[in-house]
Order: sequence, then structure tokens, then C-alpha cells
Amino acid sequence: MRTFYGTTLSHPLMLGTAQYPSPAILAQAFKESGAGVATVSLRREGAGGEGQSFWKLISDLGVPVLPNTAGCHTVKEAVTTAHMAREVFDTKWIKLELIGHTDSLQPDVFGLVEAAKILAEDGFEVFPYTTEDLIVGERLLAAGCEVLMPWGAPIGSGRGLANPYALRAMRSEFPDVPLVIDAGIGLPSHAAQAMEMGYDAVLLNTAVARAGNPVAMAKAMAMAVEAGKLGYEADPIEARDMAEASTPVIGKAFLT
Amino acid sequence: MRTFYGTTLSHPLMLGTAQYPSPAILAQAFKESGAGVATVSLRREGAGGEGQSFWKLISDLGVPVLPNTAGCHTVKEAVTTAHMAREVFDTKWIKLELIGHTDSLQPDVFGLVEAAKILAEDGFEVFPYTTEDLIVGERLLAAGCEVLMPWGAPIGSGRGLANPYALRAMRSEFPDVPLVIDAGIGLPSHAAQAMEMGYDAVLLNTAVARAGNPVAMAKAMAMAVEAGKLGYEADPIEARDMAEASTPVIGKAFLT
Amino acid sequence: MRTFYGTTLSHPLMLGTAQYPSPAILAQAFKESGAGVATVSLRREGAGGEGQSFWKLISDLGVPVLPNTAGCHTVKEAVTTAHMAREVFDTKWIKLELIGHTDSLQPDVFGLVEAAKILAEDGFEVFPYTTEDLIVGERLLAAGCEVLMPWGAPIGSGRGLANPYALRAMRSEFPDVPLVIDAGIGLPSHAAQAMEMGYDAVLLNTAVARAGNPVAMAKAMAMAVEAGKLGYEADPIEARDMAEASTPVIGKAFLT
Amino acid sequence: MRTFYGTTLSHPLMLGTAQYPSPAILAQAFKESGAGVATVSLRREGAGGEGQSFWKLISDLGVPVLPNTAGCHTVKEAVTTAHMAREVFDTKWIKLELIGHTDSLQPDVFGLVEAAKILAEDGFEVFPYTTEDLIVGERLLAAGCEVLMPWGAPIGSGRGLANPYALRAMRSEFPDVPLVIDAGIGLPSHAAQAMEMGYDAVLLNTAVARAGNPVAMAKAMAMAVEAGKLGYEADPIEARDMAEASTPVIGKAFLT
Amino acid sequence: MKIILNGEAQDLAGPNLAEALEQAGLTGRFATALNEAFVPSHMRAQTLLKDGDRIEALSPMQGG
Amino acid sequence: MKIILNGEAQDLAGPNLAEALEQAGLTGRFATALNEAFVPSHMRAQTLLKDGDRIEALSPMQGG
Amino acid sequence: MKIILNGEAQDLAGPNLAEALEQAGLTGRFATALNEAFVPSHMRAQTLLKDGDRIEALSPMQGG
Amino acid sequence: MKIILNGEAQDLAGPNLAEALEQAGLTGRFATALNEAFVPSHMRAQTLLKDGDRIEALSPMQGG
Repeated sequence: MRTFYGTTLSHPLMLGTAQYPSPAILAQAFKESGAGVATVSLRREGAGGEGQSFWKLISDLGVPVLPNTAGCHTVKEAVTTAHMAREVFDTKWIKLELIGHTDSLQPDVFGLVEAAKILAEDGFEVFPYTTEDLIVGERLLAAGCEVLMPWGAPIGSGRGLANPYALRAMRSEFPDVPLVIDAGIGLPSHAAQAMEMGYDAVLLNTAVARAGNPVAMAKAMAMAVEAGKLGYEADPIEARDMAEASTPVIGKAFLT
Repeated sequence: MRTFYGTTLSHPLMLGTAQYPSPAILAQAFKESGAGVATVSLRREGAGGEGQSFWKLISDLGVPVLPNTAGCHTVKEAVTTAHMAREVFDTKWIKLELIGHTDSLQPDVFGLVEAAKILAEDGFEVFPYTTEDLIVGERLLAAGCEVLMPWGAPIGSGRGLANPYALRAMRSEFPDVPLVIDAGIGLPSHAAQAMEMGYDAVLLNTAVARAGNPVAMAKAMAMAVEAGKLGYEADPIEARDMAEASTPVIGKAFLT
Repeated sequence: MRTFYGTTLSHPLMLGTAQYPSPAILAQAFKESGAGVATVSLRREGAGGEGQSFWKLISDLGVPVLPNTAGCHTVKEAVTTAHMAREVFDTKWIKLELIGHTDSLQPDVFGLVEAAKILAEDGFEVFPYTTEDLIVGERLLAAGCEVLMPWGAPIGSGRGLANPYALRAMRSEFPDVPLVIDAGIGLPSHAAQAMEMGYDAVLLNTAVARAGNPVAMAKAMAMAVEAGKLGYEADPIEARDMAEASTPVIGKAFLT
Repeated sequence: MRTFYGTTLSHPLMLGTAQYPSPAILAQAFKESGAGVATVSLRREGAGGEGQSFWKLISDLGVPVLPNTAGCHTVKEAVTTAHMAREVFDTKWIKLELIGHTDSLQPDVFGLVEAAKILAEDGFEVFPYTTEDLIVGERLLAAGCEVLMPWGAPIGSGRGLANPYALRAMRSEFPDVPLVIDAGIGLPSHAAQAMEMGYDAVLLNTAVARAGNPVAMAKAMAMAVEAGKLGYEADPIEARDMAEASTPVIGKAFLT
Repeated sequence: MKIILNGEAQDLAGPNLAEALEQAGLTGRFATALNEAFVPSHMRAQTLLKDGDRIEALSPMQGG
Repeated sequence: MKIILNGEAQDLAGPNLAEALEQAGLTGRFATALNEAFVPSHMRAQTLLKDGDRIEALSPMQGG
Repeated sequence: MKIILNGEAQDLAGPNLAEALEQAGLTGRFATALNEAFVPSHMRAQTLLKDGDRIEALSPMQGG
Repeated sequence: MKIILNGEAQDLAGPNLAEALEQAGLTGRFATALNEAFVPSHMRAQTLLKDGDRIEALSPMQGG
């Protein structure tokens, strides 16, 4: 069974902590969904000391915390942010985001590999937010990453998997590497689909936090991820072109 | 809340009873999934009296039984079968299948409407297996049906929803009618998608019974259906073309 | 080679005549595209005698005219309109539209079959605007139709083929029947796709008439239809999951 | 109008020269299609001096020749091959292929950017075979490329555009850069779709050379590319959810 | 007598369909229906009208 | 007399459907049709058989 | 001396980072960077400031 | 001396690349690399070979 740097997640849903209507709703979303990881970030402290109360809140969630380098556009910035995150959150885990493009928020795969190498050598356990590019994946593994997190679609787009074909190829290319679909999920069926392809986890935030009912959606996503995982493990039927009767034909009465 | 002829299902998954490796596995699949309806059929009794033991088995499931007219190609045959089913299973419910085409097992919408009228007038509560055709749907409602069950894809094909666009149109066309996606489901994500479109239930059989692990797949499908329903009710985000940062931009450090 | 009631079309594009910016542009669209059929309708004569000048215009197009029963909602109305069209346009051809639903303009398959039977018996050569339903198709053929025109998507929607899977099944179900994709086309690639599936013609109107440059779009559609037809006949390669080098590997230099 | 290093193509179809049943068929495919560019490679001379006759053949095609570095896995190898190609084919144009993965033949974007820089500085006019990655695209432009050739799908797969969403984003990201869909095309509709998205050319080989009738398919692809281009320029209608009557409603007779 | 021609009330002398159409100034290429039933052109002269009859006279028009 | 029961020819005394089914050893939960027409269980006793009749006796079975 | 703390100019005595942060009233859980370079908490006391230095003090915050 | 030409060992006199290629019977349009480095045609005559050298001589070929 694939683990995340030796850690087995209590649940394959990784849930973001941003954009919720209130801290209470955020906390309840985690409680109801049983999400296995909480992603967080670092920002300048606000006037009201929000940072300190947020720290209290996520400490109480009782799940591993995965700090990100969201918004970083350079290697230097990402590396420094990672170091600060390690101290504040007291974890070696870092979700390495190195944004290369403002509209799509797509990763800069060049800076990503470079930063991943620096951080891995410095003892970090890197969760790189990357694309479905297999070569980039190989470089990241060579750089010391033991997890890959290809995007499903641009962050916050809620479009679902833009390139299932390539994501499927990535799964079969790296059979032993924990793979996470990160970003782009909008609906439970998207999350289920990712797991049905054999992915190990799904990371999402906006789809839950911005839903009309974030708590219910968090739960829906959690169930969908479990359903997809269970379905994948249950060895699904092959899709076929023609129909095949489910009800037995033998023993059918003659009534015409 | 939409009910099925006054009955509120304990679970929006309607599960078929055919093709399981064994009766024990069938029973466990229902137990683990908590499926809300069991579909059954009528056949000539076998030498070993399988029919009687099967009756015992489904009686113990403790869920409403929905007999079908599977394999019927004429109105007369379907109507007679329905009458026999009503007596044997002691229920007014009938899943009306009127097969018009051998390869696709697609419904014969002409015979379907005719048979539905006859049965509804005779006190049956008809669950018609139909297509996504809106006019056929109107005719079936006019014939006395209070439920519509459009196909997702041909029976046993496991392809998932072949025409989501038309199925979505059907949902908005009949806002007050309980709608069930019947047949064609292969994966949990397919089932979730159906519920995300606002359908009231999903009916499937082959995808569970023929999976490597039917019990696990039954559970996966049940969770997926719930996830899709919950997600639909939670008011999902709109899909968008461009990305949008989830992590707040405000308060971002200056580190370059 | 499949013909339309014995007529071989000069071009597999059937083009509508409505909604053009001007009669001149309409005429040029036909001239540039070389469309093989022109669809027309019957309406009350306007104050300016537009009908007479329109008659002159389409007579000069030099292509077979296919009058429709657009907007008819009842069998009686469609049949009467067909008779009037036969007299005015002096043709046995009739595009039988029997609209069952206002939003989707989808055919009423019940009235359609009934009207088709009446008209065929009365010597009409019926081009029924139908759905991808195979049973309806069989009924229409039994009613005397020798052509089927399933919709690609709702009229004027420009969505392209909503259910390619079912349309493909229809093609293989009726190998000897001329099949036309009618309505829903928005882009040249949609029209090409229809022909690649082995369809015999494509009927469209809005996509051309409402394009920024109708004449250019008419030409584009005509080329796309020909390209799709030619491609279908040229026996395309099978899609495959893995890549395969096109440039020969043998003889490759050793340069590392 | 976007040109390729100052050259305006006579036709937006770039056609490969490999895998044809015979040189005669290859020549005829170019003649019938009017393809605007011929891609070629370098290999060890065979016993029969095939290289010399092939040189004669492509010289007679009368279209610009685009040599590739197919099969190269390292920067050094690709650069050396490019130099040899420049001398043999007497052109500054080079289709830079730097294969990073054997199964998918996907480009190694790291080596690609590096090799592109070296070659551009050395006076080559580089046509990089790349992915839909926007950052890689920016790097290639910065390296001196004035054309980008993202893949549609893996070489020889014939799957069509695997990620239309990302390819559309690439088009809008680089409005002034000539963009070519290179590889993965299987059907004319795929080629038309690429041009409808505003791409400037399509490069393909296997779909034509391996078709049952390569000459007919070459022609079909050429027409499809033109159709897509023309359609794009003609400003297509927007796809819409609901139907809209094409035949005028006003003046409709009252016949019921 | 009062005739509804293409949805509009008119006072036409008739007595038959052919003459009524002429009186209404209808010329050129069109087909006719009387009270929602098709009347072939060669039958117009022998088709007598009565007060309140509904006539549809339809001409070629754009169509999809 | 000769009766086709569930597709197989049998020699059953009858005289009515109820007894014939008993003679054929059919027990438990099933529904019956005689010559393709449904016969409710409470009507079996008063339903007389004639030579060549076709009986279907159907039991609960798996279905999708 | 003049210090840019989290993007805002402040007059802080220092002399070292630890004391400057205290003077700015910063408490609780945060990490620091001086002139875009990370300074671990245990190094703050021995990190002397000079006029115009830029300090970032970052706290835990929501993230996706 | 022993030369690997297009992957096959040959005994060629040389002394330079141009003559070696001629000795190998190579004519027509091709480009050359010596020990994986490109050698322009005008440099072949002044490019001396040594035992064990690897020559690639490549001609135009089909490509995608």
C-alpha cells in the first residue's frame, strides 16, 4: 500500500482550509468529512491575530497539516516560504507550488524541479503540485520527491479532469509512487473518477469551501473519494459497445 | 421531496439481483450497500426449486421488491408477466421493460406507452424503462406513470451516461417527477454524475454483480449515489474557464 | 451507393435557406458551397410578394428542393402542409418535421410515424426528421420512408453530435438506408465527424446563415462534409493508446 | 497573418513522408492534397541508395522541407542531427523532437528548451515539438523559437486532441505566435477542430500514410484543415443549450 | 361574404375559391387550404365558399 | 391429457389447473398462465384443462 | 531605526531581530525572514538589524 | 585502419574523412559525423582519421 513519506492517511481526501464562510464551518467540514489532510499557508499576521486562532483551530483538527507555497513565482521565494512553514507548522511536509502563469495558475515545471531538489536535499518531504507531464514527473522523483500531485484542471476552475487520458498514463507510468489529483475538482463524480483511475488521494478546496453548503459538500467529496477507491479495488466491469441482458434469459416463459 | 408512488426509499440505489457469484454474495451486497430497492424477475422454476429459496432470500432483504418484465418484446407478454409478478411478489410495483432491439436492448417506446396505459389502468404502479425522449416521457406520464426511468446507456454496457445533455434536459422538463437512471452504469463516478444532475435514484445490476468483488462494488455504488445526491443538494460551484487562487493572496509575504 | 429515392446528390451537404442576411448572400452561399439540396418551407405571402421572388431565387439554384413541415405540431397539420408543399414546389420530397417539444424542438416520434405512413401511402418521398431511436427508425422504414434523418442536437443549438455512440449504432443498424444528420451542427468538424461515422449527408442551416460570414461558412461546411466522407472511405487508422514512431527507427544514427 | 519564419505556407497542412506503401503513393498524396510542407529525417544510407532517390522525390514535391530530429533522446544528439540536416537538406528549418518517454514519445521539455536555445543561437529556425504547457511555450519563445508545435496526442495514436481545453488556452496565450498541432491526429474532424481553435497549421503523418487509401486520406485531411480554417475565420455561431427554430415562425399557416 | 384569408377577415364576393383569391389580389405561386383542408389548384374553381370560411394561401418561403 | 407445462409435454389427469399443477408436483410460490393468459391462483380450481393446453408456472427469480 | 515590517515602515529600536519583533508587539506563532532570507527563531536574538532592513513575520493562515 | 562506418567495422585507408568515404563507396547527398560530432562536407578533406574512429554518414529519409 502506497504511503505518503511513510504516513498512511486516515482518509484519501486532502482538504484545503481557505475560503470558508467561517472558521466554525471549516472545522465542521473537516469533522463531517473525516478528511485525512489539511492544507494551509503562511501569511502576514492580521490585526486581530487571526493567525494564532487559525493555528489553534487546525491543531484541533487532529489531521496532518500540509503547508503550501501558494502564490510563489520564484524558486527562492518558494524555498524561503518552505523553511518558514517548516518552523511554524513543525512539519517536514511541504506542498510545493511554483506558479508559472497567472491565468491558469499552472506550475512552472522548471522552477518546480529546481526547488524540489533544493528542498528534498534540505530534508523536506515535498508534495509537488505539477502537471501530467511524465518527464517532469521523472525529474521530480529524481529530485527526491516521493509523491506527485498532477493537476486535474486549473486551481478553482471546478472543471474536473481535463486530460484523463494523460492522467491514466501517469498512473501506469509510476505504479509505485503515491499520486494525488490536486486542483480542478468541482463535483463528487470528478473526485470519484480520479480514484477510479487508481490515484491515491484527491486534494481540493474551492469546490467545498465555495459550495452553497460547504459541510455537506465536504462530506459528499469524502464519500465520492471513498467510493472511487473502493470501486477501483473492486475490479470494475469493462465498458462494452453492445448491451447484455442482466436478467437471465434461460427459463424465460413463453407468453406470446 | 419526490417519492415513488408514495414510498420514500431508504436509499437511492436500486440494485438488481441477477448474475451474482452466489446467493450469499448477493445477500451481502444488499446488506453492505443498504440498497433501497431490489429488482427481480419471474422465470420457470428450476429442478432444485431455486425460485422458492430465492423468494426466501429476497424476503429477508427487507427492502421493497421491484419485479421486472425483462425480455418481453410484446405488449401482451409484458402485461401478462406483470400480472403474474403482482401475484407472486405481492406488489403493485412493476418495472416495465419492453425490449425493442436485441443488440441494444433499447425500449420499444411505442409498445411501452401502450403497455404502461393498460397496466396503470389496472392498478399497477409502473416504473417504465424508457429513453431520454421527452415526448415519450410525456406520453408515459399521460398513461398514468408517476416515475420515469431513462436509460444511461444500453443494459450491461457499463459505459456510463451516453447523453448527459439530453438527460439534463429531461430533469428540467419534469421537475416534479421522480426520475431514475436505469442501466448502463459501470463505475461509481457514473452513478454520482446521475445524482449530481438531480436524478432521484440509480438502478444498476451488472456493474455490481460482475465486478471482481461484488460486495465492495455494491458499497462503492451506494456511497457514490449518496455522494452525488449530497453534492447536488449542496449547490456546487460553477465550472469556470480560468483559474482562481484558493489560498488568499492578501497578506502574501514579499520574499523576492 | 445509397441514393435518396433514386436521386444521387451532387453534394452531401443539404443546406437550409432561412435566416441569411440577404437573398444575395443566400444565393452566393449555395453557389460557393455547391450544396446538393436546398430546404424550404411554406408561409403566408407577405405584402411585398417575397414568396414569388424567393421562388425565383431557389429555382435558379439548380439543386433539388426539399420542402419542410417546420413548426407543425399535429399529424393533420403536417399532412396538409405536405400536400400544399408538393403542389407549390412540384416535388414529392418532403422533410417531415413533427415538433413535439417547444424548447428542444424534438420530434414527436408517435405523430411522426403516423404522418410518415399517411404521406408515404399518398406517394410522398418522406425525409423524416427523427431521433437516434432505433425502434422509431424501424417504424419509419416500415411506414414507407427510405431515408432517415436523426438529429445531431436540437435545431439551432450548434452543439454538434450529442450522442455519437447512439448515432454510430444507428448507422450499423441500417447499413442500406441513406442516413442524414439533421440539425445541431455548429462547426465544420461536427459535420466532418458525422460523415466519418458513415452518414450519407448532413443537413444544416443556422450554423451557416447566422455565422459572421455565411458564404465562407457554407464553403467550410461543404469542404468538411466532403473531407469526412473521403476520410471515411479511405479507411482511417484505429485510435490506439500508446504512441508509435512515424519516422523509421531502423537506420537511426548513433550520435551519443 | 502569422508566417513561419517569414514564409507563408501554400497550405496549412504539414504532411509527413514516412510509412507510405510506396514512393509513388507518397508523391501522389502530396500532389492530391497540396500539402504545404513535407517533413523528413536523416538515416544511414541503405544498400540500394534509397536516400538519394528519396532526395530526388522530395525535391520534386516543390514544397518547403522540414527535417526532424526524430528519435533523438539527448540534446547533443538532437543538435548534431540538426546540423547534419541543415547541410543535407539545405534549410535552416528544423523540427526539433527531443523524445523523453518511449511509450508516449512525449517531448522532454527540459532538453527541448536547452536544444532550442543552442540551435536558435546557431541560426536555425526551430519548430519545437512540445506539449500544451504554457510555461514551456514561454521558455521556447525566450530561447528563440518563433513557432510552437504542441502535440494533439501521442505520435501515431490517432486519438485526436487529448486536451482541447489546454490547447485553446495556449492559442489565447500566444496570439501572435504561429501554432501547429503536431501528432495525434487520426481523422479529418480532428484536423478541422484544431484549425477551428485558431491554430495555424496541422502536422500529421501516420493517419494518412497508414490509412487504407493514403492518397484519399491526404486529400481528406487537406480539405478538413482548410474547412476548419475557413470556419474559424467565418466567425461560427455560439453553441446554445436550447433549440431555436431556423424556419421562420412568422407567417406560419393556421392548419389545425 | 366574410372570409378569413391568411388569418385576416375580408369581405369577398366569391362565389368560389378561385374567384375569391383573385378578388383578394392573390397571384403567383401559392397553395390553398380551405378550413384546414388542402384544396388543389385545379379544384379551386369548383370549390364554393360560404360565410366564415377560412382560407390559407401559402407561398414558397425560407426554411431549414 | 397432454399438457405443455413450462415448455415440456406432460401427461396430466387434470381435470382443472389446480389439480394438474399438483399432479406435476409443483409447490411453493408461483404464478400461472394458461395458453398465454394469466390465471390467478384463486381461479385455478375452476379452470378446466383440455388436451394440448399450454401452462406456464413461474417462480421468483433473479432480475436486473 | 527604520524597519519595513510586513511591508509597513516602522521605527524600531532593535538592536536585534528578536527585540525588534517584541517592540512591534508581535507574539504567538510566526516565522521570520530578514531581507528575503529565512531566520530561524533561535537565531533571532543574534541577528542584528540595520536601518532599512526588511522583515517578514508570517503566521499560519488558510490555504488550498 | 579500422573504422566504424554507420555502425559497421570497415578497413579504410583514409587518411582523411573525405577519402575514407570515397573508399567506402559513399556517394550522393549525405552529411557526416565523426565520433558523434558533425563534420561539414567542406571540412572532410582536412579531417584526419585515426584507428577506431566512428563515422556516421546520413542521407535523406522519410520522416514524420
